[in-house]
Amino acid sequence: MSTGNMYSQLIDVLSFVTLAITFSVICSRRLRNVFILLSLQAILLSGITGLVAFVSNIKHIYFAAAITLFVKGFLVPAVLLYTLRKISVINRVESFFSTRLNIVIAIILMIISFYVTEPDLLSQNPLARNSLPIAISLVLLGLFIMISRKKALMQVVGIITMENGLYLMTVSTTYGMPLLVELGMFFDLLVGVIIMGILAYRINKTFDTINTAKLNNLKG
Amino acid sequence: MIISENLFYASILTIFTGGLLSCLLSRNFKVSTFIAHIASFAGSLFMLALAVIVLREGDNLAISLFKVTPWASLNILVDSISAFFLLVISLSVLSVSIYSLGYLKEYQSKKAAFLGAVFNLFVLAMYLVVTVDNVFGFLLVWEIMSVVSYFLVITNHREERVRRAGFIYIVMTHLGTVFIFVLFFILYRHTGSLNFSDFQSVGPNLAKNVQNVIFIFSLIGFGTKAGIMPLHIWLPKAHPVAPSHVSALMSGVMIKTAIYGLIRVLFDFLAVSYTWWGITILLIGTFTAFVGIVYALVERDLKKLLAYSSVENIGIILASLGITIILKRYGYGEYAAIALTAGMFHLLNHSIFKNLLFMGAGAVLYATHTKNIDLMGGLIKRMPWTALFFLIGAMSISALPPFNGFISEWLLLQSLLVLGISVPLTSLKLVAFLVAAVLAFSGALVAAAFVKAFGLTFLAVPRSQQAAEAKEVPASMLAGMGISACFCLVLGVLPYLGFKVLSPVTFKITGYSMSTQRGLTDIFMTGARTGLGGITPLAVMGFLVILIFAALILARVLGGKTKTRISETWTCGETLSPEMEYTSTGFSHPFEVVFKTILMPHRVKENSFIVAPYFGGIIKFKSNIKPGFETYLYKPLMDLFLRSSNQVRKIQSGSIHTYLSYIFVTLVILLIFAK
Amino acid sequence: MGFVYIVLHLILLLLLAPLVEGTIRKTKAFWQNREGPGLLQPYYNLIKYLKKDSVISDNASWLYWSAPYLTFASIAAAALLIPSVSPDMTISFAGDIILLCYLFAFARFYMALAGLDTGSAFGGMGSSREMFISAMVEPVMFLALFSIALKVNSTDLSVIAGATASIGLGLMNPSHILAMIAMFIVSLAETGRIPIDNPDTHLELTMVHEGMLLEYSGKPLALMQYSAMLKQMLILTLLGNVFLPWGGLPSIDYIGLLSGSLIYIVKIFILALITATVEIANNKLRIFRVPGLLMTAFFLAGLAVVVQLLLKG
Amino acid sequence: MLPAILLIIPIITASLFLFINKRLHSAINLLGSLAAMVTGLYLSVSVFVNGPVSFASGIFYIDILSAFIIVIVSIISFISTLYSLNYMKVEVMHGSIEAGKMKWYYFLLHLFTSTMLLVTIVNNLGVMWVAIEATTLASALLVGFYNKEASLEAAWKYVIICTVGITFALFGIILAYYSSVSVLGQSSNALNWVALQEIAGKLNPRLIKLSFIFILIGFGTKAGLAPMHTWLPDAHSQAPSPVSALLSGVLLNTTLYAILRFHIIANKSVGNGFSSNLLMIFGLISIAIAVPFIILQYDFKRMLAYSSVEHIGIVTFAVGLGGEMGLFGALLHLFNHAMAKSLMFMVAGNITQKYKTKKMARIKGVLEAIPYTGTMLMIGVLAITGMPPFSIFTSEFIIANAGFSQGKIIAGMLFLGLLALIFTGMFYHAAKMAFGEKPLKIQSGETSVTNLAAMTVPLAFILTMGLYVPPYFREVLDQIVLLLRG
Repeated sequence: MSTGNMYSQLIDVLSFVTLAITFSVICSRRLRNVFILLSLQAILLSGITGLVAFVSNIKHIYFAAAITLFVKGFLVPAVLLYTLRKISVINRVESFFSTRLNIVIAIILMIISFYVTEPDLLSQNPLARNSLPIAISLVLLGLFIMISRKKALMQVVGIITMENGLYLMTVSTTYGMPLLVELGMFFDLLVGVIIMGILAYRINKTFDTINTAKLNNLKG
Repeated sequence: MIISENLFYASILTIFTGGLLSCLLSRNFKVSTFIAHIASFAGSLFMLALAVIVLREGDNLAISLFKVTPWASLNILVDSISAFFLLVISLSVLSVSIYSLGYLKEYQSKKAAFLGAVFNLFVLAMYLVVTVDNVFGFLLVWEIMSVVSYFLVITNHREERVRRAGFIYIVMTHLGTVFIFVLFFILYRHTGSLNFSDFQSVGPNLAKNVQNVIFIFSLIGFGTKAGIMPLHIWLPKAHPVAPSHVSALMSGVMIKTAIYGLIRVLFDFLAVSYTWWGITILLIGTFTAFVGIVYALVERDLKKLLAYSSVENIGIILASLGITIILKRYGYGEYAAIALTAGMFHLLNHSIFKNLLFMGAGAVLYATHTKNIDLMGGLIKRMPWTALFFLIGAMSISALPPFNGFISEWLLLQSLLVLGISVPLTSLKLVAFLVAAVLAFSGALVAAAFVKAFGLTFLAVPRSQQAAEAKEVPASMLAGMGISACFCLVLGVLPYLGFKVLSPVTFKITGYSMSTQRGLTDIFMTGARTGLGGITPLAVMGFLVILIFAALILARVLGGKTKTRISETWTCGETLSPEMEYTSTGFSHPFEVVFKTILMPHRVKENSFIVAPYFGGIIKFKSNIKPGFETYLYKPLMDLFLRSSNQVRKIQSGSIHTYLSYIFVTLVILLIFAK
Repeated sequence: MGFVYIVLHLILLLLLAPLVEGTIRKTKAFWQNREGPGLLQPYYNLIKYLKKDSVISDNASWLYWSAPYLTFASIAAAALLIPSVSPDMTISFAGDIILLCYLFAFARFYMALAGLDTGSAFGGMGSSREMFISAMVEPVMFLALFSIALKVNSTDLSVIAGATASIGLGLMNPSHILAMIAMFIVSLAETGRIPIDNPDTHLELTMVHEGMLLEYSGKPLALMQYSAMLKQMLILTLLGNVFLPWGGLPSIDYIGLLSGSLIYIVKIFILALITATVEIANNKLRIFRVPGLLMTAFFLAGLAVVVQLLLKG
Repeated sequence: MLPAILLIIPIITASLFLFINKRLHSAINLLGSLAAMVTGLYLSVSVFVNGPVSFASGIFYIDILSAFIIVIVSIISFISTLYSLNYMKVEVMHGSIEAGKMKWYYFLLHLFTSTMLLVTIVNNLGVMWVAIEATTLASALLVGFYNKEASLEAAWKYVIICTVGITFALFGIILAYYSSVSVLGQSSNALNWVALQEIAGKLNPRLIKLSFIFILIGFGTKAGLAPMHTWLPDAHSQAPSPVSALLSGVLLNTTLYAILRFHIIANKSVGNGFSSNLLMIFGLISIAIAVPFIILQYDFKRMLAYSSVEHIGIVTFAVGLGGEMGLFGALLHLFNHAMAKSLMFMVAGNITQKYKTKKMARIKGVLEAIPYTGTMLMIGVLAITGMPPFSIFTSEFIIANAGFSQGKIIAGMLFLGLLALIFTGMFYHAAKMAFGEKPLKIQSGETSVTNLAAMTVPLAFILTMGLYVPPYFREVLDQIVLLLRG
């Protein structure tokens, strides 16, 4: 068993754990737990990143790992937890479906992800055999979270999960995107957050609520 | 070739410039309408000359006008079929343009100028529709014709009814056009060309199904425009609300362009390969003719009556096309030529007398400001010329000798007989005779309808103030009607002129023509002759005139000189008041009863008594005809469509979760299916 | 020479028409156990009317006074088309059975308009009913005539008459009989006889033809009535010469003409007797029952066509 | 240098608004957009004449297709800014917008323009993605500019749904990058579309297939393809009319441009008509979905928005059909739709300002109240529903013809039938608005001359292009078709 193979197996295992965390996010009933799980997932991702950096010996990936650890592992969950406490919503995940159905759908989605990538799409890349299906799973599950959960905060969780999927993908398959694109993406993320913030602020002012379920006046 | 090309350009340019000038000079409506209609008159003269040249010389005129993109160009080809239709249109436009000069005084405003401009555009579009030689050009001008006529229809757009009629019109015609699009594209697929010239006789090379699809689509597509039942519903709505000179052109010629299309596709392109096409068209035509006239008969609105009558006439034309196809399929080219002549001659005749009648209706409208027959009466004394012309129109459309309608009716019945005698299938023979009976029945109903239309409009005592105060219309309007009336008589007495014009067309399509000799005797003495019999209209006319004088002389000789005293009409001792006269409703009541399955009449009588049942008070009477096709065909379809649309609209629920789930589901489905 | 024969033919018809009417009236009177007016009474009536001054409604227009002449002319023109004594004594080049039908329609058209012209409700009613009944009659008439035309492959009346005459008794196949019955019903309707119309009354509920003529007097009335008689004569001739060929239509020579005329006149008067008898044996139908009767006739005529087609193979 | 200048002019103009006096707004606005348009047109023409331009070590790359889109962007942007002048003034007068916020409006408007231009001139698909996301962000605040409930809701949905969509697109781009890297190695031009197009044959077809699905869904969301179009009617109807014109007329086109670029690669790599079929299906669905919404619509601008969904569907369908005719038709349609739709939104702007409502049931007698706008309403509606002799008729004709000529009879029939139904719906509403008597309280008279001036530009294109496509224009399209077919 070569070392490369060992690393790749390690990455596989870690990726699966990432996926498992998202599953637990879907199962959780408390918002607080969800945020903690997100943090955990980010730490794992950062670990994977570090591993990839180690294996590929590309320096700037370490940097990415650090940033991920800091931003996604601590900052974002902290902000979310802060917001949760601040707007004092009831600490419950409200879903349109029952937990059982949620899990069933999630499993189906995972199966689909694996199904569509079979047989081994990324066979040339030893590091990322399973990361493609897992990344697709994460993206789909993230969107599923956005759809099935009523709370606005859970929509943010969904987006972050999708982001994590993308991140896993870039890191494990292509060692990140070209610098210019990365920078652009960060810039977009930043501006996007600002703009969403502005809009949320205005919506809160106009509607007296931030509950997205109430935003359904425009029909037909 | 050079002359005809120049004539073509001259005509197009004249009409177009006239319209443009009319728009520019819209401040002075008198000048601008004058320019517009003189231009259309002159342009039509050029077109008429062109048509005659092409028909006489047999030289096709081909012009390449312009090219938009590699697949979209506009070519002109005037062959005998086009030339015949050009002739039909130009004859109509000639009289209608003159008529419009006076008629537009109704619209004494800026509107009149635009009306003139749009009218010219409409005329132009019609000319181009029958001459364009490629798919893009045809669809282009075809749609322009629809749109422009829509704007003409809704001239009085302040009335809700008018807007509704216009809308139904444009929607129906547009939906019909879709079928035309499809059939041309299918032809393109199989020929690789968009030029009509390359479609010629392509039919036999196509698969059976393709041919049948093209046939069905052309029937639906052009049938909508022509107004075959049950696609006719726009026609009795749109034609009455349009200004009368426009209704005259729409009813008289625009719906004929659909016949042109049908002939092009069925005969020229497909070279009719199947007998069942002919049978289908024959049956649809007969049905259309019969039901159309039944509706016309009970109509109170003069223009609506005329519109329904147009439906009937389209049915007759279609029936003769059907006969042509059947006969041609069985190899009786000579007989097919008779049937085709019947149809085409009827087309020409109908365009003339329907113009005349609509112009007459317009004149009545101009003088009385009403279209309701029940509010007219006694106009023959107030508007003698209009009455005379309308009478001629009514007689022509009722197929009475010696007017032109009779000739085509005669030919039609003859061709049906020929069909009944010649084809080898007994069932088909039976159909022929049945159709003959139904068409004869319709013919009698037409006479009844026009006795009603003329009698109640022009005769007896005025039933309303407006009718009593009516005055004769301006000379230009009378001139327009007069021209058409003359055509009616001339073509009725000397139908050879019409056959002569038609012979290149029938020859092109069937390989035979009705009469090909020339000479004075032919013109005057050969009316029409088929294998079964013949008529000489000039002789009939002559005998009629002689016998009228004979009657005068006979009465004078036998009875001596007598005096005539004027007195009141006898009404059992009462004084005659308009209320006592027979109304339109009363006149058509027997028909309403007999055709109640078709018409579904609904009558309500409410008596309100003052003292007791024997002392009557006010009696209210309401009667209306249920529009069967709309109630039982269009409305349910429409409702179904709207209801399902409303269901579909629920997908836009406003919930962002739902929206995201659409994306989600789409993605998942794609991922699964694309594997 | 041909022209003279045609004029002779017309004069014969014109002369005989009132006599046929007189015969029918006389026969009816006989069946009704009445004395009745003399056979020549219609002639006296016509002459009397012609000599009288006429009164015209003040509402009437030129159409009103021109209608009798136009009606008469068109019926007389129709008379020129129907062979009476000999098939050659017509202007067959000018038209055929279709023209014949449309000449009748011409007359009807004007009569109906004239009925409307005075503004009287009776006239309107008459016109409406006339157009109504004639519309029902038209398809029957065409089918019946077409079944004959089908037999001889021509719509030309002289050809039809000649052919039927030469076939003689061989003509009497089922198709022909059916067509004849249909045509007889048509003739009742076209001539305004019971059970469809009552020529004898001015009663509001029953009149059709008379309703339209109600306002006429003097010369115009005479012409109108004369036209009606002539039309009746023509229809009977049609029945006699197209549907009943016995005796044949001889060629044009003096003996032929004489015998032909004799046979023709006998046939017409027999038909007149039958018409009168049928009329007396029936009741006037309600107007809305008329379509039923004519529908029956239509089926008969249709059947005639079917049988004819089958026979012809 | 020119591409950079083109990009920078709107940015500079935008930032100027943050500093300058209110009185100078109009002048700067006009000057800036005029300069941008002139540069854009000049640049495009030079590309048409001299061939592709590459700049800044291959990051910027303008070929004839980009140049074509730049033409559309710059013309419509100019029209929209011109129209904004008076339109926004009236909005301020009506009190819908605070006067102080006007500088933000212009700032965002020009910024928006620059992001759209950026999309068209970059070579790198990653950067293109960034630019497309930037267009969302720049326009989101414009959509919510009225700050009313409805517009905020629309903006929120716009941002969220488009962001989700665009995330998918990024995923697709990563996949493409991966497969490209495995051929080209780790190089910065592994995402350059020129490079990608060259090596398209060597890319892993299954990966590209997957990638195309994600990109189609992702950018399709942004382009307004059904069923991902749900945000579009909200956003396009709630934005101020000049912005709606930009959103519908241009923004959709630029995103579609991205899909088009990817389609070429996918088509080469996967082959088998995979991407073509997908595009055709999505195109038809988009057309179909617009039908009920247009027919049963109550809001004028929403109707126009759905019509945009329809037209994007048409272009997508045509691109999917491919072939010389299909692509030619698609490009022509892209241009024609941009013109017609921007005209329609400006018409809608005039009408809504006059009647102070977007509810079509309350709008009557436009022809009497504002005759010129009314005329343009009728022309616009006829044009946008594909009636001759206006430009869209020609392009739709070509597209339908392409469908039939490729034997896609059923698809072609569906296409024509659906278009006819849409015609029914739109014409019904338009005729109801245009005709009839105007309400008494409405005074007749046009809103302003600048509005009409802005409207005449697209009007001129609509009127002439139906019967006359200039030869050089045709040649440009031919060349693009050649480029697209590879």
